[in-house]
Amino acid sequence: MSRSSMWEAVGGIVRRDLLLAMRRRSDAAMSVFFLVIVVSLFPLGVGPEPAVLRTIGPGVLWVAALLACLLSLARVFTADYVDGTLEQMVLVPQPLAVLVVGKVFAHWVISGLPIVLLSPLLGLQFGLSGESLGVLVMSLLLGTPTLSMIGTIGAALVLGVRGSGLLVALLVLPLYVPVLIFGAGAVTGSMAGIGAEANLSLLGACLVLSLFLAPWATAAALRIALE
Amino acid sequence: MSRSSMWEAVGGIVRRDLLLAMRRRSDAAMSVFFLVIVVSLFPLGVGPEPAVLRTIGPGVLWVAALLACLLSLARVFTADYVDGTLEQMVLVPQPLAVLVVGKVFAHWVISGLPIVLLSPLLGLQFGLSGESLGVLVMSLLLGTPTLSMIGTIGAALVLGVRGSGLLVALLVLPLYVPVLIFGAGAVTGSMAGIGAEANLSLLGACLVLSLFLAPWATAAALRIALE
Amino acid sequence: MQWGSVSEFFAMGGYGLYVWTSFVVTALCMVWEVLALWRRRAAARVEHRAMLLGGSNETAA
Amino acid sequence: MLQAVTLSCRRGERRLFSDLTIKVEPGTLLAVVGENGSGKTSLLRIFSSLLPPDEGSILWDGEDIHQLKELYSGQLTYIGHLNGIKDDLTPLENVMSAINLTGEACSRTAAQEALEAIGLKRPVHRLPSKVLSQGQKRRVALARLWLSTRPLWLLDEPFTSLDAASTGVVTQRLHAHLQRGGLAVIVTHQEVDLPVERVQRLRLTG
Amino acid sequence: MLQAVTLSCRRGERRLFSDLTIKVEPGTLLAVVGENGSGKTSLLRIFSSLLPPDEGSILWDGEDIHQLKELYSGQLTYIGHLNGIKDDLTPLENVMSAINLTGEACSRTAAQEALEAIGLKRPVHRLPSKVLSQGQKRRVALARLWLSTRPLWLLDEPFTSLDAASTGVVTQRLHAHLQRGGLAVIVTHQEVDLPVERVQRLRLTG
Amino acid sequence: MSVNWSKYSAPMAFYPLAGRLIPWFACVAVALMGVGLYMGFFVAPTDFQQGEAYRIIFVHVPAAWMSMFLYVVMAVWAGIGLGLNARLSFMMAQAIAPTGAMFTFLALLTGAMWGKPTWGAWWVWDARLTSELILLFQYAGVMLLRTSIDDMRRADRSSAVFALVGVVNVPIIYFSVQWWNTLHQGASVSMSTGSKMAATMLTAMLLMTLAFWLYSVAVILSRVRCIIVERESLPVWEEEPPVIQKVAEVR
Ligand code: HEM
Ligand SMILES: Nc1ncnc2c1ncn2[C@@H]1O[C@H](COP(=O)(O)OP(=O)(O)OP(=O)(O)O)[C@@H](O)[C@H]1O
Ligand SMILES: Nc1ncnc2c1ncn2[C@@H]1O[C@H](COP(=O)(O)OP(=O)(O)OP(=O)(O)O)[C@@H](O)[C@H]1O
Ligand SMILES: [Mg+2]
Ligand SMILES: [Mg+2]
Repeated sequence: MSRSSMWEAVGGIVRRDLLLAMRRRSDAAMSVFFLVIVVSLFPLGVGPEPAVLRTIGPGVLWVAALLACLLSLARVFTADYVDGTLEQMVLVPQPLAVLVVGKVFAHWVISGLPIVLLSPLLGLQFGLSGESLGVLVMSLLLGTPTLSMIGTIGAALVLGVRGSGLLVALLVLPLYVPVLIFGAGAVTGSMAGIGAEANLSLLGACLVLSLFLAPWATAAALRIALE
Repeated sequence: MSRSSMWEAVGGIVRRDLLLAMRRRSDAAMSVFFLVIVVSLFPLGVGPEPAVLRTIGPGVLWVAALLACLLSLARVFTADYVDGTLEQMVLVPQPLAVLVVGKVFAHWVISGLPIVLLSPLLGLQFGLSGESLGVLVMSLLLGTPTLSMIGTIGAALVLGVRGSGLLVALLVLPLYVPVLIFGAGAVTGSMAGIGAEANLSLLGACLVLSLFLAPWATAAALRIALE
Repeated sequence: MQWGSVSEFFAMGGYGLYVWTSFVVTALCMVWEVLALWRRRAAARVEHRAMLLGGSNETAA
Repeated sequence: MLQAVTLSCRRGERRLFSDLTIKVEPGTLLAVVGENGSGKTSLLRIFSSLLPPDEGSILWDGEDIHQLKELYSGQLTYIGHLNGIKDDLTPLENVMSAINLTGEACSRTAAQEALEAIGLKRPVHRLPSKVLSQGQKRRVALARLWLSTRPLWLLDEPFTSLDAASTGVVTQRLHAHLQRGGLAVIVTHQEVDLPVERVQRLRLTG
Repeated sequence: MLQAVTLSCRRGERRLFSDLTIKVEPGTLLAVVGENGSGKTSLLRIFSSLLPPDEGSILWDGEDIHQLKELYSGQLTYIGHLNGIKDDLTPLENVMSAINLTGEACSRTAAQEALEAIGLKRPVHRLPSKVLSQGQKRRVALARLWLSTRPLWLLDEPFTSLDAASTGVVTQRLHAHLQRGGLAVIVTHQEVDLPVERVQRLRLTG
Repeated sequence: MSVNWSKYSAPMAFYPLAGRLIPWFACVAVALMGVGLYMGFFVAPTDFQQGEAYRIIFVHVPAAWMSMFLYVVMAVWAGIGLGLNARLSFMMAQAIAPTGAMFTFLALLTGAMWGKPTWGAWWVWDARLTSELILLFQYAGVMLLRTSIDDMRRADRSSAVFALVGVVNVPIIYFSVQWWNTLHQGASVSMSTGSKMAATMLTAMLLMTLAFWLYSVAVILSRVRCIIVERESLPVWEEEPPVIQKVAEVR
């Protein structure tokens, strides 16, 4: 179990998942699509008043991003579980938690990163200004990996359980709340001129915390699921 | 292929799906919980001001209901496809479209109806008044079956046209948008005193249309998926 | 003691509805929980009797 | 009587078989053999009408099944690679709902008897199917054969992951079906232990 | 050397086996047989450390695998009921990523040779695995055996849906593995065509 | 040490012990509740700001506190269960969840009852309120995850993992008031008067809290007994205590 073979394994997993995503480009596009639909729906439902839109903008963007993450979560482990790849993953001579990080990273690249990259455009639609846009991107950049990390715990817990799509939402959304509050808070703060540093650093803390804790929880959940 | 044996088959499918849901009594609870959580996320992101919340309330409620439908619909056929039940369904001596209606109906009872029933409570939380609450329930009652019907086309297409899932998304999500606009529009209209009849009857038209067209499209998509 | 009469007590200074709903629902929840537990216990025992009569006593081994 | 007329089938760029003409008489069984990927499953799915052939047609009692549509579906029992059972339902519920699905009624006792016939004991009838072993799941799928009154059986590798005893039981059931004048097409890698006059072998050479 | 010491396993309310003690020496194969649902797969999963036993323990070269953890995983190749291949990847990519996953490198040619060894021809290497036939998918999973240098092989019904030729090929590969001093535990309903002195049979009676 | 531990953690050894403890907790709980209610309604004075509506505090605050406290306790049991692989711990965690959820619900309901007269709204989207709602979802998550999984062993462990992960949220719930502008008045409502009257209020509230705590212990213990009966396939006990001893020894 040398260090290099560990990287080999993690690299292997990341590469494979990205390859699979390329095979199914549509899946990756789904989360972005979803984001756009949800976000552009609000002006339609709420009415075109710019003041209202600007007020709700950060919140709506963040909630939409969070839901997009959630939707894509269902895919993280289910396919692997059904076709038996997960068994093989658990039986690999590297610590499972490390492989999980690789998987989460791939997942984030596929479904989180596009959201981050797209967000300024959507922010513009809600009339966010230059600086707030920066904060929005920054908050999403810190927040979406946290969402992925937390989400995989839920995804692992519900493997093989019926109605897992909704169950995973029920499990994960409460844990998402702090991230949402800090994330939306950062943008609102910067719009109100209060400054976003406090919220952003809290987001960073969440990221670090989840990076250290979530993989272990996920690994434990995976092992339990396969028993 | 007598008429009675057709009812037998449809009844069989409805019964089986409801039974499956009862096995997981939590399923019905789940879509309700999901709705409540998603609805609570928006105030967290947007902030607690009652005036703003009342404005966005109908939109939020409708988006949440749609998401709950969407999440649970993604799986209507997947399980059947993977475990081979779908093959059996297609080989039944009754018209497939009729069976599809049975399946959608069961699905709606499990996940759509609870949402409709719960919506007044959530409306109250957003400060909607008595009459608007009625319109909200009415719009959901007309809208959620439509969402289910349309959603099944997408669900069936996803089984077959794996590679071009992007196309599926492009196809189904725009079909959802009118339902949303009419639905949220009905509630906003009644809040603004404009009246909701126009929007509600448009919703009804959508329902009738989808009831006539969707099952055939779904049946065709299912056959293609199994070839 | 600040209550002049029983009706005053129940009126709770005009807030009777809120106060008593709170207390009564709390009490009901607790009573319901206890009753539910009672029933559950009875059911569990019945099942066990049945199992014992059925003679599946493998745990003794 | 089941007939395949100048059937041909292409998957992707490969021609799996072409100009296949064969006849299955009542009371006989067609055993399709051949190596992996030679097109046995594809042929069976064409027989079942799930897969349309590229050329040729299937006739049932002289009529094209493409015309017969649901009428033909009412004549057959198909059990594929996949078991078609729900993990969350018990074996009993699975059998009953599979039969109900075809528009027939199925009593609880009938389902129980079918399950027992294929060697699943009573306690197992009550477990959720997902905890069953591979072979037990296959048996649940095959239990439908004991409730089927359809004349045509299409079975894809029915003996997969069955133990020797169950294989014997299923073979007996097949025999009874043939004796009653039924037809069957099965795909298999094993020998089928049936009287030779009842069995017709078709080897696909891919 | 692989040892099971006073192993017992309960699933739900059933005791599948108890007090099972057995030893597998290098160069030999343990064939686990028994009827459906007798606990063969469960036993294999206990051997693989996927399933913790209710009592008893598994020793690898005298050490408890519960202690060895990842070190033990590095010793084994496990192929279960499920193939563990991705429908959207080609057989070639599947084999390569399966090997990469274990932390080893795998060249394209090595993977190709493995696939050819088990009888999958070049054109098939490029198809997405989902269009393969049941037996071809199983072969893709088994191709890993040609790339495995691990001493312990755990195979659950490896011959399922394989044709006779492939069954022979896999058996030969098993033989070579044993001759190099490897160990294997396999679950099967068929006879294994290996020299008797190499094979130890364990019958589970459920 | 491991021997001792496993002996006391054996569900059937715990069963009779729990049976002996329940009546005590139940009786004291009822007694304290009586005293607390008496003090709350007859000794504690009327609040000069809110009038009599404030008396909801005597159920609201104990319920709210129990809801958070029980979650932490549940998580601790879950953690012990995962760490030591002790069945009894999982059973305790399972037994706590419904009661915790009930108190969360009660806190929400009584809060709403209090909110209407004081804030003029049943519900506002305030940090404290929202986070209490989220706590309810966490309880629901734990329970639904458990019922969604058939295999008992997996159900135990999966819901334990989730309960443990969720405990991160409890401090966040507690401190969210500081991160977010809030309507919920915290301590300012009741005790700021700082006089003798506040002291009787405080006493009544604490008595009620203690009573709720004892009630929870009693209910949870008896639920755990049900769970033991349901899950351990053992003969019924307490009628003939010697049998228990025997079985315990054999194990
Ligand atoms: C649905 C609505 C409500 C919910 C979910 C809720 C929730 C909570 C929670 C979780 C606590 C315990 C937290 C702590 O001790 O810091 C608490 C305490 C308290 N609540 Fe509420 N509450 C609600 C409404 C109200 C209302 C309307 C009032 C009064 C106007 C109120 C007054 C208090 C007071 C005085 C405390 C004790 C605070 C302390 O001493 O620290 N609550 N509530
Ligand atoms: N889209 C495609 N492109 C290329 N080849 C395809 C495609 N779809 C199917 N095939 C090939 O068609 C064959 C399908 O065979 P089928 O499943 O009928 O085999 P089989 O005889 O049942 O084999 P087995 O014994 O393994 O079950 C396979 O060889 C597969 O590679
Ligand atoms: N939760 C459970 N409750 C009751 N029984 C269970 C549970 N989980 C598994 N079982 C039983 O345990 C056995 C599992 O057997 P296993 O999968 O090891 O069988 P096997 O010998 O591999 O059979 P096959 O030859 O069919 O693959 C089955 O009989 C199954 O019914
Ligand atoms: Mg085949
Ligand atoms: Mg098995």
